[in-house]
Amino acid sequence: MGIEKLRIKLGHIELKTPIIMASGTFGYGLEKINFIDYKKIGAITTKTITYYPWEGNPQPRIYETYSGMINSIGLQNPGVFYFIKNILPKIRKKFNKIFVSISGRTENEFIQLIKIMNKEKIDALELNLSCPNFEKEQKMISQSSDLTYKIVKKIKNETSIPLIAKLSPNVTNIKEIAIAAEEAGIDMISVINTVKGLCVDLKKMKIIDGGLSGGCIKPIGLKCVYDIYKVVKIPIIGIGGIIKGTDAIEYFLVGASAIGIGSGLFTNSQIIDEVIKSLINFLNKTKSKNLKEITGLLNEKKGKNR
Amino acid sequence: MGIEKLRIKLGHIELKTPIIMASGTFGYGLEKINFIDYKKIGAITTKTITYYPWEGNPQPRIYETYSGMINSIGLQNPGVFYFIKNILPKIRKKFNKIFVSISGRTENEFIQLIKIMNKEKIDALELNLSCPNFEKEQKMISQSSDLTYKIVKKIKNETSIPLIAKLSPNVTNIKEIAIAAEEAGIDMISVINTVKGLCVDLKKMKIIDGGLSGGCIKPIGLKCVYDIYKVVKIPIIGIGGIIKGTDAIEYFLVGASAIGIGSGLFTNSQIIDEVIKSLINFLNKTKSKNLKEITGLLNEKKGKNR
Amino acid sequence: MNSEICKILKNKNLSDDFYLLKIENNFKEVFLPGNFIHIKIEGVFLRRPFSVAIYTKKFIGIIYKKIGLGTEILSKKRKGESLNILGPCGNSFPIFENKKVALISGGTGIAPLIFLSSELKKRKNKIYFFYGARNKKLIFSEILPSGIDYIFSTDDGSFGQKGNIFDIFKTYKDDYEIIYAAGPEQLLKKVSLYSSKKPVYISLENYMACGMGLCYGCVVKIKEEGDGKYKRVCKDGPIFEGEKIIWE
Amino acid sequence: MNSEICKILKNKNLSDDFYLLKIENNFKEVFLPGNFIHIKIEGVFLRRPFSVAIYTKKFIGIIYKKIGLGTEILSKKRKGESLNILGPCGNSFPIFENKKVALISGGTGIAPLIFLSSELKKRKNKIYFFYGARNKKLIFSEILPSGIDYIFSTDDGSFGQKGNIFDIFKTYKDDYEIIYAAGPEQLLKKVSLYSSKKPVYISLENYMACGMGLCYGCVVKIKEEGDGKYKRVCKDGPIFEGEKIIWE
Ligand SMILES: Cc1cc2nc3c(=O)[nH]c(=O)nc-3n(C[C@H](O)[C@H](O)[C@H](O)COP(=O)(O)OP(=O)(O)OC[C@H]3O[C@@H](n4cnc5c(N)ncnc54)[C@H](O)[C@@H]3O)c2cc1C
Ligand SMILES: Cc1cc2nc3c(=O)[nH]c(=O)nc-3n(C[C@H](O)[C@H](O)[C@H](O)COP(=O)(O)OP(=O)(O)OC[C@H]3O[C@@H](n4cnc5c(N)ncnc54)[C@H](O)[C@@H]3O)c2cc1C
Ligand SMILES: Cc1cc2nc3c(=O)[nH]c(=O)nc-3n(C[C@H](O)[C@H](O)[C@H](O)COP(=O)(O)O)c2cc1C
Ligand SMILES: Cc1cc2nc3c(=O)[nH]c(=O)nc-3n(C[C@H](O)[C@H](O)[C@H](O)COP(=O)(O)O)c2cc1C
Ligand code: FES
Ligand code: FES
Repeated sequence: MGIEKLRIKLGHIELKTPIIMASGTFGYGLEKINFIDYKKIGAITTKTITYYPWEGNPQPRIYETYSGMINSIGLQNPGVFYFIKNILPKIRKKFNKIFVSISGRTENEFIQLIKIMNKEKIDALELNLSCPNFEKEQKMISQSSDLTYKIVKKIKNETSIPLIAKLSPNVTNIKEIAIAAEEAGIDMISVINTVKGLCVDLKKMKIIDGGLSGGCIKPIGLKCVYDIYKVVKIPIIGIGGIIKGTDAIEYFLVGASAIGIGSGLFTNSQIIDEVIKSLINFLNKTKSKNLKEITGLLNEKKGKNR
Repeated sequence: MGIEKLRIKLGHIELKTPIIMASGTFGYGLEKINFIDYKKIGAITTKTITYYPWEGNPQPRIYETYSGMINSIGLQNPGVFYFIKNILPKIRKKFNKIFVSISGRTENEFIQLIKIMNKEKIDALELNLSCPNFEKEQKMISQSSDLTYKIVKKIKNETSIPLIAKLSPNVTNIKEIAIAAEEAGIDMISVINTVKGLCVDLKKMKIIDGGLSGGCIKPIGLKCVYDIYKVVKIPIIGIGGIIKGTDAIEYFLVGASAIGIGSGLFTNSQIIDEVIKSLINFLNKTKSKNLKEITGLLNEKKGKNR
Repeated sequence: MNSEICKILKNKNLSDDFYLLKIENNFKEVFLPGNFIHIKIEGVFLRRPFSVAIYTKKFIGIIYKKIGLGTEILSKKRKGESLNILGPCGNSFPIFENKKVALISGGTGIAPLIFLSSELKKRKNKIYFFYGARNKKLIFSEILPSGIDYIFSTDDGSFGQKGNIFDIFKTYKDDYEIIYAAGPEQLLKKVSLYSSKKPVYISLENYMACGMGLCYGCVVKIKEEGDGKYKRVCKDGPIFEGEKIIWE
Repeated sequence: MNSEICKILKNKNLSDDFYLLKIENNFKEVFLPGNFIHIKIEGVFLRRPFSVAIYTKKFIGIIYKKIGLGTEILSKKRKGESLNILGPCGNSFPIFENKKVALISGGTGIAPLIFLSSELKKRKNKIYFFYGARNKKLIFSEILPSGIDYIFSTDDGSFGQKGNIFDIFKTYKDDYEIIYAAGPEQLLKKVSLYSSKKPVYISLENYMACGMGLCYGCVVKIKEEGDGKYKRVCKDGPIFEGEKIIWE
């Protein structure tokens, strides 16, 4: 089939395929879904885990938009202790590679989480730096290059687990944030988290203020990967609006080393198979040996040593 | 018909309808389009005019996305002198209210433009503050609250024509920018300009790096209007992804006093009629006397004195 | 749960804005009353959930109401076209034997209760089916199982008794051992708050994104220790015990 | 230009991925050869432009090739369904009388040249119609006007001469007074650069957004004083004099 061509390395992590299930859109991967071929999934990213259990936001939590959706789930999760005891062992049985997404409202919460996770065998920690009101700041960590640098640096000192910084697109200059994360020692970047958006439910006369995802945000995700690729050396996981097989190719061409599937699975149950097929076809058509060869192909930076 | 209910006032400017044709998506309004009822248009905003003639960007300039499009037209225009001599008189014959969009690469260019426009009878000047590399900065004016304040203030001192600041959504915190513009004396705000986005044309193996518009960005536009409404007193013109009649209602409910139609006209030739119809229906259904009554209805700020 | 491409066998207007859609049953899995299917309709982003109303080895039938863009596009699909469908989704109604039960449906709530009633009948339950609709045209007698006692009500009195089905239900002697209800949230809330002495099972209809228990978008607050807990309607539901719901 | 809802009268596969679409002509405006229509296809955001191939008071016909999502959706539309259409769009081919003219078409370029040839015929021009296609199946002889000299070529030699239509054209004695061409950009470029002694009119196919001259998305660079100037293909074109184009 050629699927072996799709093996990739993200730093020292070897993945059988470049498909990573994005945080929050695949739960903990434990639902019984017969139409998914789990062998085709390179890694799962868990729903974001916090130190304390979080209840999440009240209804309404979702609303449809043109080619996408808004969600305001909030970080509903049972807390790290429950997660480690009752959920993580089950994930291990089902997935080859596990990325655990974590978030904290304070630096201290992050450090506590890291210390706990240090004792677990997992493949990477994804830092969800898009928690709205970090400490007393009226912004997310990833909305400030100083905060990003500071938090990543602190965490890096506490752990040897590979770290991924998940960035928000809601910034004036995403390059600055990516550079700050890289300088602080992050191992990988994943972009994008959802885009700030709002919907009006005219029937119920309610607003849903949350994060936009789905096909509609693909051009925003591609632009972020494209910009970040120019300024960092570490691998980029491209996420946002991959709803068809060929969408994944586009992310590689502008600079991604792997891709994340989020709400694409909600609208297209065949998305994983389609991505695998499209990537293999593209490699064959362009006579490329592996995905690394096409990463950044349409980015002016390609060619310069990485 | 009830269309007289749709009269609005933007500061001192009275418009017969709240529909404003957005800059760059209606040219100079001079094409012969029989299916548009020009009486239903409240005002036209011209394609952005610069001091010198601008050639615009090379092809490819447009590409379709999920529920939207990317454009990288650049500010192709014949320059202000040609505009005033050959185009403005024709626009006057066709439109009741004329908003002229202007932009400059330097403060000086802006001031020169204002001085020239001061001699013309127009209803408002829209400052397109989304020109990419302003002076030596690597950003747009509207990506910095300092720059926004400074430029708006300078311009305000030079003219008595009502001023609109057209803001970019590509910022960490749109509220700061809106506040800066208001403090500097701007009369109105229009949001949003296009969202930074990128497309890959897999057939031609080319990228199109530009601005995203269309239905896909509606939640982003609504969110910006919603946020800005909370912090300013001046009227907001809501723009972004209005492709159906009911989309316009949503903008009013979160805080807009008028709305702009951009690429919606490309996909839906009936959009102007639909907006008029939807607004009248909504006013009737909710027993509202005019649009002012529904502006901000779903925004917590509504009720507080404006 | 699986994802199958199913041919449309029938898509007919029942009356007003109500439709009956029959699709090939290509699923290996068995469906139970209360389960729903999650339909991909090209032209809208998210799938649309519909309760299974009729279920045989050969086909699956749903009854849907045209209320927005998705159902409008669906209503234009013709026999022979195909749909991508996820199913079976969600949990199912608990079913007992030899009981006296009441079924209360309003509007599209009729759909899951038709499937339920035919299963209840097989288990020798004595069924009182309270069926409320706007008017006579929305009483779809041709698809109702036989051998069941129906009590009809319409808003305009054009068929059965005039009035709201819950009000009618209350005028009957209440010696049912179990109550099942489906339909508008207001109806479900009233039925749930009505009696705490006997079990009430209701079918909830929250907005859904994944429909597979992955996203936590469709949750409802359920009574538990503390403030209660959000449960997923698509996975832990859509069938819940009425008294456990924390109504907003 | 107007916007009309037009019923589909016919939408048939001609062969391979080529289709003929006939719609009611509900336009008050008159269409000229070279004009295009801008079709709204539900499911894609932007309209799709197609040259008018056949034009009568009753109907308008286009010939289209299925190449992507838009044309795929279009190909599934059936007789009786309706489409929202803008037209007439763009300028038209200049038409003279009593001339000896060559028409050169490759691929879908056949469409505008069919309409053009029937008008040229009325004005008593002597027409040499060079018609290139991939293979025999893509020579749609049933819709070609009669009374015109055709020179066919196919890539595989299955009909007419074997080879590229432009190469075939060059082997003929060139005493045409005017040349018209439509089809792939490479063909148009070659024809345009071929001769500067006689007028060459070509039909360009740039990506379009508005199709009404509003957005400046579809521009092509035209020779003028200085560096040249961007002109709108949808409004100032799609027909241009070949020698004026600055090819990229
Ligand atoms: C478990 C379950 C079973 C259902 N069974 C039936 C049934 O048997 N028959 C029937 O007619 N309807 C049923 N519904 C409701 C049905 O899913 C909605 O009417 C339908 O999704 C509306 O789609 P639309 O595009 O036409 O409406 P729109 O209002 O345009 O849809 C906009 C968005 O709102 C959501 N939405 C709107 N109304 C509802 C609703 N009442 N419940 C959930 N989501 C909604 C849509 O999914 C979509 O995301 C059921 C819903 C659920 C959750
Ligand atoms: C003035 C004019 C006349 C045309 N006449 C014909 C005709 O008679 N017959 C015919 O088959 N085709 C014609 N075309 C090309 C036709 O418009 C495209 O093939 C069609 O838009 C492709 O749509 P799609 O969704 O199937 O392809 P996709 O590739 O999926 O479309 C993606 C985007 O690219 C654009 N696009 C893709 N290819 C072209 C192209 N070659 N030209 C312009 N835009 C393109 C689409 O409009 C869309 O915005 C004409 C184009 C123009 C500009
Ligand atoms: C319902 C939902 C829940 C999400 N939850 C999380 C989360 O807990 N942590 C996180 O980092 N991202 C979360 N995301 C963001 C996704 O991981 C992804 O970055 C985003 O949806 C864009 O990708 P998409 O367009 O493919 O969905 C969530 C997205 C959705 C739609
Ligand atoms: C083709 C095109 C050209 C545009 N040109 C300008 C411009 O010259 N000046 C400006 O301020 N905005 C310009 N815009 C932005 C629009 O005015 C509008 O803010 C944006 O498209 C969002 O609205 P929409 O989604 O309704 O199109 C342009 C948009 C498009 C699509
Ligand atoms: S809809 Fe995703 S968990 Fe229920
Ligand atoms: S497509 Fe808009 S100007 Fe031609």
